[in-house]
Amino acid sequence: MITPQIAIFLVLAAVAVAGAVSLIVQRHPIHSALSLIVVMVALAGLYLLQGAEFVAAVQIIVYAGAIMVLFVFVIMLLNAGEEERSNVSRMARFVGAPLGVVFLVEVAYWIGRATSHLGSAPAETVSTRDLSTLLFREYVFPFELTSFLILIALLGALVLARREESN
Amino acid sequence: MPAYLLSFLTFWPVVGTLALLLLRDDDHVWIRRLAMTVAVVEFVASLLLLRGFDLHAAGYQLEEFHNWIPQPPIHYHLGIDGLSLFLILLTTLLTPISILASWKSIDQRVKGFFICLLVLETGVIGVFVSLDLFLFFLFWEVMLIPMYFLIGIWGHGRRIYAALKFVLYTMFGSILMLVAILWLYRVTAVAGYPTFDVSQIQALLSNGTITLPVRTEYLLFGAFFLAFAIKVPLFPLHTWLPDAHTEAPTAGSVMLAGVLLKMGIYGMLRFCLPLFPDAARQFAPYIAVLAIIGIIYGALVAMVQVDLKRLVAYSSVSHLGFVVLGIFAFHPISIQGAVYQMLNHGISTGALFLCVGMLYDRRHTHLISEFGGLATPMPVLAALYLFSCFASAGLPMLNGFVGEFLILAGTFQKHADWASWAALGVIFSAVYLLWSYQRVFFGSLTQDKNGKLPDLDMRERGILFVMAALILWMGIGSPFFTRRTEAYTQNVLQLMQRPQAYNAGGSRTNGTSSTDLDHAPVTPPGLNAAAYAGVADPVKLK
Amino acid sequence: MVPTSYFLVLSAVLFGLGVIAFIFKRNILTIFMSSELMLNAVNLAFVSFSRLLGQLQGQVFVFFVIVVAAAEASVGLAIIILIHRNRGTLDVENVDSLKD
Amino acid sequence: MPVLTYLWIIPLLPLLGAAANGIFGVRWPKNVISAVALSSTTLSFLLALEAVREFFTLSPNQIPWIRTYFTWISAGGFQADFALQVDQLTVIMLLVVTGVGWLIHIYSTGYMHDDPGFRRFFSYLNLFMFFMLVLILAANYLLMFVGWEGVGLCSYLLIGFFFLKQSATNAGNKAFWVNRIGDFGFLLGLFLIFRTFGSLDFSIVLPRAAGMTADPAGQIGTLTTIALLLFVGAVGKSAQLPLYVWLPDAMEGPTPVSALIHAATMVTAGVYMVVRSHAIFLNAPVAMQVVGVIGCATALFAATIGLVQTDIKKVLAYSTVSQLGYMFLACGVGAFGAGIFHLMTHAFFKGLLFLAAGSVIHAMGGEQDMRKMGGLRKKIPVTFWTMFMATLAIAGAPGFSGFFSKDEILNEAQRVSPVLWGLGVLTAGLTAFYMFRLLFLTFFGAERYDEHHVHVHESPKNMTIPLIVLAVLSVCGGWMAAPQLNGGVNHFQQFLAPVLATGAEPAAAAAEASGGGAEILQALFGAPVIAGLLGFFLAWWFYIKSPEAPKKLADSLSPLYKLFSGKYFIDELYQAAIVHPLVWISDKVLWHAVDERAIDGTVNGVAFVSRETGDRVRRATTGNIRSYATWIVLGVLVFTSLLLWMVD
Amino acid sequence: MFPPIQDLYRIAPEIVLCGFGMLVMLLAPVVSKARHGVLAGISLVGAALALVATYYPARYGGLAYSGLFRADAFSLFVHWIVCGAAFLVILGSIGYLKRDDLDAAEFCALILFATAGMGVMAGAHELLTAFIGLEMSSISSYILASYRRDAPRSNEAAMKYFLLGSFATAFFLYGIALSFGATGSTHLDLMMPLANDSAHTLLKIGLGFIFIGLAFKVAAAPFQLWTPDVYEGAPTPVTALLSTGPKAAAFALALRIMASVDAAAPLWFWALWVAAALSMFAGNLSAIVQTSVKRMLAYSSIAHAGYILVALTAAAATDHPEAGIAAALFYLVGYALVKMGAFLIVAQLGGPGERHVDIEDFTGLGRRQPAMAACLSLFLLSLLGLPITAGFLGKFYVFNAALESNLIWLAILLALNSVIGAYYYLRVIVVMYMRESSTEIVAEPVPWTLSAVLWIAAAGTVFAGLFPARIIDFAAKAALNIR
Repeated sequence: MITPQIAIFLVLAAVAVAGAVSLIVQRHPIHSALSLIVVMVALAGLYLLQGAEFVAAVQIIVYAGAIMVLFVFVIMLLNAGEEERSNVSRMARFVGAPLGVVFLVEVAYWIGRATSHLGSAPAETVSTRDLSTLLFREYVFPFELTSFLILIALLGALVLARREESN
Repeated sequence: MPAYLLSFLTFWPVVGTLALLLLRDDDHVWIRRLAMTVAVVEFVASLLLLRGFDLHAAGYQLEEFHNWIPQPPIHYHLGIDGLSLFLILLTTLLTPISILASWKSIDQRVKGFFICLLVLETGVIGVFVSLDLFLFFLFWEVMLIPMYFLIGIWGHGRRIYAALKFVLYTMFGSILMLVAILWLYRVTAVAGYPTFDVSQIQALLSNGTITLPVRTEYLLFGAFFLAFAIKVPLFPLHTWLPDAHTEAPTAGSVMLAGVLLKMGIYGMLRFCLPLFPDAARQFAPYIAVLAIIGIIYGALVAMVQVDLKRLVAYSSVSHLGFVVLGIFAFHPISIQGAVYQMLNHGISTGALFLCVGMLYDRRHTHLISEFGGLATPMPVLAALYLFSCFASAGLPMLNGFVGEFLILAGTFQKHADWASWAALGVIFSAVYLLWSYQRVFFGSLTQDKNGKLPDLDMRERGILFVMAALILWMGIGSPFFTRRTEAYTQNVLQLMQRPQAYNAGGSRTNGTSSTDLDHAPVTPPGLNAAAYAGVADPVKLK
Repeated sequence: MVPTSYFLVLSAVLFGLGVIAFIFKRNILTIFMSSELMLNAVNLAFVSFSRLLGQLQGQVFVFFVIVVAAAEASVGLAIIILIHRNRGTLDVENVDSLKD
Repeated sequence: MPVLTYLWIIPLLPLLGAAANGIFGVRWPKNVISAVALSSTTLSFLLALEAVREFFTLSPNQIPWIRTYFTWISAGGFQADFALQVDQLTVIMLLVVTGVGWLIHIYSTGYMHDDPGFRRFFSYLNLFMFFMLVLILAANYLLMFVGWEGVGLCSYLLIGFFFLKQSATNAGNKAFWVNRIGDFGFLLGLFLIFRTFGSLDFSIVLPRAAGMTADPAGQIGTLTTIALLLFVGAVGKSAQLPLYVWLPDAMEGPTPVSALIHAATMVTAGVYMVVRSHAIFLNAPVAMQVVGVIGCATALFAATIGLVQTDIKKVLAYSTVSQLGYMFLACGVGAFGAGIFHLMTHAFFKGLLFLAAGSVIHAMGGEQDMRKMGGLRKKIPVTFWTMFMATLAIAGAPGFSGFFSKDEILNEAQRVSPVLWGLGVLTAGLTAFYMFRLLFLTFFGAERYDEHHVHVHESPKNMTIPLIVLAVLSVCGGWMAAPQLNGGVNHFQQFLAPVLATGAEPAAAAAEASGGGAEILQALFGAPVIAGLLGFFLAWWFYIKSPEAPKKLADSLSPLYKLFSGKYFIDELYQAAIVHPLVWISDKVLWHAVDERAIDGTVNGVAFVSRETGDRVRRATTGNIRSYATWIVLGVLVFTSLLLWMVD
Repeated sequence: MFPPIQDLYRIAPEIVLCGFGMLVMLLAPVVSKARHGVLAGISLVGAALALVATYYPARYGGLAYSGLFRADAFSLFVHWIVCGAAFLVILGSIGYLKRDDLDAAEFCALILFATAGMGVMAGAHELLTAFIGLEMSSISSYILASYRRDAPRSNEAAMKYFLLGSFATAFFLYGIALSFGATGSTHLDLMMPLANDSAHTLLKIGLGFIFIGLAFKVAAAPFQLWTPDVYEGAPTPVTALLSTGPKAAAFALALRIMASVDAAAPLWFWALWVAAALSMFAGNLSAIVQTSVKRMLAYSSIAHAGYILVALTAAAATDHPEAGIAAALFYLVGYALVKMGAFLIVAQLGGPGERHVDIEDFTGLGRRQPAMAACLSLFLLSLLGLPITAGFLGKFYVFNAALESNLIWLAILLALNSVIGAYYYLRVIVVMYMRESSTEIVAEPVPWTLSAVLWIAAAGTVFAGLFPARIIDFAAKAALNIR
């Protein structure tokens, strides 16, 4: 029986999958990037559907907003052109891609089979307060670590992307 | 008797190398002198062993025992018996001889050469005095490296190939031996007496505290034996030997033939027989066949060699076939003979290699066809070479005969057919030695440059006279040696008796005192935990 | 309500598509996007499990994953820029001088 | 009993002589060297005489006189001592060896005088004396084997004495190798003796062997096996069929060597050994038959070859083989005493023949081909006459030493087998023929050498005196064993009787027979004599009366002649059937195919395969991350499948 | 319920590392480029202080931050390895950085951050924390790998490492998600499958994916393909770090999961077995045919990962994994010392721009630079597993563990591989000592810092090879303490 939620889910899922497939089949990186953004937005919808409002927001703001913008920016910066279709790596083409499909089917099958009877969980909206408590109490250690992670990323970008002074 | 004589003997050469390191690289004279001094001191010190050796004691003597690594329990346990006594003396004797033989022929990287030689001596002596399996293995492997360098750096033509072959062959065997050593350790650990100590393991086996299931014993025996058989070398594992010998410098060949090959025999006698007597008995016929093939095959192939050193190398295959045969006849006479023949081979083949080396020093070739008629310019070398040839061919009153005779006589008592086949080697040894001798020394000079070759100088004469004197002494005064190995022989045969012989069907004795590691299926725990938990025993960790 | 397994299967499918994309694409940037897609799929799984189990941790994890993804993106894009600067190409097929 | 107590002095003296000359004699002048060598042998001979004198003072229960000096080998229940023993048999051998040896040493000082290897020669010769003495004095089989191998060594050294000559060194090698084949049997025999009797001492083994029940006729039991194995050794050392091939070649050595080693002493060691072991042989009927047949066959076989040889030493060599055959024939028929007796007389006359031949060669300046001699009778009279005596002795002229020994053997043989006897007689005729052929060709007829180049001269005193001494012995050496001369008593047999007591029945029977049917014996004596006369006349006919006859005969009997002169092509046969295949197999099959291809090929193949595999494996690292990712996915699939499907 | 002060003690080494990392980072713009050596010195002090700071977690062992982190003997042991590695790499690369004109400050800071990440991995007791630690070390490594900005090969290595790293990370993360779903927790000690039918399957897939992520990090076959490329392309001191620290940390994490999560060991057993066997063969066989020493060493590190995996398999095969864990830890110590030393020697001998890293370039090294050649020989012999080196004892313990768990065949495969390995290690020694060089390569002076590192590594190798008692005792203690 298709409830509205399921209908919404199906639509969003279809969009997400379509976006992912589009990522694959698009030849220009900018199109791929846009496809990915579509997926992300669809996913944000799905988060909302599960009551994870805060995560959905972060998904849109940080992921789709910041990270993907960075991507697009780089694509533009590098003036990346269309991908060639000829596959030099026959390994990837004739073995890798089919294997990927097999992998997809297998994982989806097993996960589907294992969880098919779980049923659905109640959609209770998570309070951002609880979330932040968890984040800053129990997970304060990894949280602090992420700050160093970002520091490292900063440092990396600094080290790698800067031009030599002599040049 | 100094309390730490064995330790001293083992590590004194290394101390010597440290002193060598202090010398300048190009100070060849003093490097040689110092190395020689170290080796001579070592030899003199090793003579003390004779004084402190008790002829009649059955077990190990001059033992040293210290804790070394607590987990797993590894001890610094040294000791000698009749078997190792003379092997040590042989080593300490051949080292100064080798140094003397390399006095002039080594003029490149002199320091490194003598360091390698001395480290080699340490390794070899360590092998002979170690009574802890771990320690034994350690020295066994340590010895490889200096030999590798000796062949690889100071060798001839295809030296690199030969050196690599030598190491890889040996490693192949020894690494499996390491697995077997640990396996044996596991067996003792499961029984509640974890130890690597040879004498302890022997005791555990002898009093039945641990029994090895048939299959386990076979596998363990196989792993040990393979390592030793490669070292000996037993046909068909011998092909590293001709290459190694041919390419090695004289000193390397002397040490290789003189003592390194003996390590294989030593291992068989020290480990294969007392620890795995049933497997040894079971496989003895096959091993004997290989040994006999080796005897005849080695001799025949030696006969047609065109390279003098290769010829001597193949003759080693033949001679050591006798030794292996003697061991696996399990007769007190043949084992005595085998022990004695090891020493003989070290001396007589060593002498042959020295002679060949002296030829090489003059002509820089080993090819028989390059020589001919050398008896005219070099009568002294010709005489001493012939003497060594006859020693090697087992002429009575020279050393080779005593060993061969005892081996064959002892073997014959139990296996007349083995001895009969093996005795064919007596014929062939005369053939290849005398034929090659004829081609090298007899006849008129075939090449002009051979005519002006100088005969031996005093150093070379001294070396060969020492060897000749030993050959003669060992040929006439053999009881001096055999009296000291008698107790060992009795002991090893004694150890081969087990109190309770289990049935040959290999039924597994129950309880934890036995583990058949091979039968236990490799099963992850938790899934088949019940079947699994019974076998594994935790390491006792602090 | 939507059964959790739907979400999980979707997450698996998206992850699989990410894998396929990773193998299939030639442009370094797109390949990198594929791995971002995989991370997104994981996030979906986290959120779904979080709801299923009634535990908030899952959402916290999503948080961390996003941060990590951001960090990776900045470093990764820097590397990609370097590659482009030194080789003038973004095609992985041409970036294979290290091999055998 | 100073000498008997310190018996070791007798062999040691020559050893010291050898060592002194060998090690220190480099700068010594020749007279010092010869003095050292001679004095050691002379002393040794004198001491041997003294030992014999002392021996006669021993009471019978002191015989055998055994002295143990030190333990040579002792291991795991096996013990072999350096122990010497003297009994009647030893005494005879001792006298023969030291005596003949001494004479030949003297002779050699003259013969080898101009040779650059003078020192080496005497060193070897002394060494030989040492080993030979050890061989005969040994009180156990192992020490005997020492001497046995030792004389083989000296034989090798002396045959190859002229080492610049390829043929000489070849001959030396051949001698040693063939002897080794014999020694192989000997060694196995020793092992079996030890296994059977638990010892190698004569004093233990032989009485026990005598006390054992004999192997039934026609069966090969332990004793027979022992006997046969020992006989293999004897065959090698004493140059019997089929291992005789080395002895003719051994003539490459200097002639005194041929006389001492390859005629008088060493080659008879096989006989000595068989006689020494007679207790074993007597209980091994099959072995006895084998010994007899081989001996007889060898005697005839070698004689036929001797008929057509042209090299003076080769004739003598084949003659030696033939005579040794006689000795084994004697042993085979149980007449061990006769065998030893013939050994002794043979030592005299064959030693003499060789020395005389040496003298001839010396006179001819090294020429050995009889066809290039002739008419030397007048020029070297001493040599001629002594050689003539020896020829008469070997041909079995009545009254000469060879007559008695040979007739005794044939007599015994006749009692065992008429066939053996008949062949023996035939051999006697052939012997007479080829010996007189030699004599006639050398000393009679036309001078066929080039007088301008060869200055025939008589040898110096130190060579002729030994000739004369030996000639006397050749003539008289047999008288003591002649019952006809000693009132029916065979002193020689009587003397040996204690040693051979265990197997004395045939001998005793012979003595009985000689007492009983003298007439028949007379008739039997006749046959060999007649055969000898026939041989003599034939030789006279062919080589004095009508010198062209041999050629005609050779032409008319071409195949036979070729067979004889080609020595039955045995050497060629061995070469083709054994030597070449062995070398070929060793070289092509064992070395190149098995060692290099199969074994080393496997080893190197493993390395090659590892490298190739490595090369394949590393190609997975294409440098393309897409393929890497593919591998990862593959791994993921495999591992997850492993977990999902297998682990449960 | 703010975390207690002891929690800070328990992460003292990480605090020191991050603190010094930031300090160096901050000082970098201030200090003139010529004096960046000072910053390297400061970093060195940082690494050393981190080592010293392990006193605190040792003193105040236990769980920290609501069970996310655990200070115990095990994490202590791994900390020593990674901090020691960092110290030696920094010390050893000072000369390299100066020679190749690379910025020391950021380099050192990144190493310190990476090490902090590894430390987190070593002590992590919760999967997400471990993941963050993993990412810290990984991202630093990506940057370090491309530190030679102008060298295309360096970029390429970084690109490959980065892309495949993030690929594998995704698997790792997915594994965490699935495990989380199956158990309701990511705390290692709480990860029991929930009482529903789906949990088992999910846990299987989840742990499988986690395994894959870790196998990628330790360069186990068939996830090893990136290793040779990255190791070859990265600046050699970075390779030295990559082949030691992160590997040790990843192994530590794997061990921790195996020991703490009940379901992990049996599930992973076969995977470990296969991965061990494949890694040994893939590494050794490929190494045989290499012509570059650097790449050969890279392949060799795959093989060594295989050896360590044998120890892990042994640990997974039994209810008493102590022997296997202790063996792995001991092996890691010996391996880290030796591999570090070998790579640093290659870095030095490669010369500016690392041009001379082919085996042929080492010809005659025994004469040109005897000390370097001797050190390298020692390291190679240790890798080969010859006695009196740490490598031998490491192998010995691994064998012992394998046999204790009845892994006869794996032990025999290990034995065979040791022989294969001998071939290519000895080949280097061959060219160094047994061939005469045809082309003369000018020997550069060896900076004293590098000499010091090599001395430490060599002495440590021999010391651990002769007197392993203390190390193995501590490893055994760590193994017991892991849970």
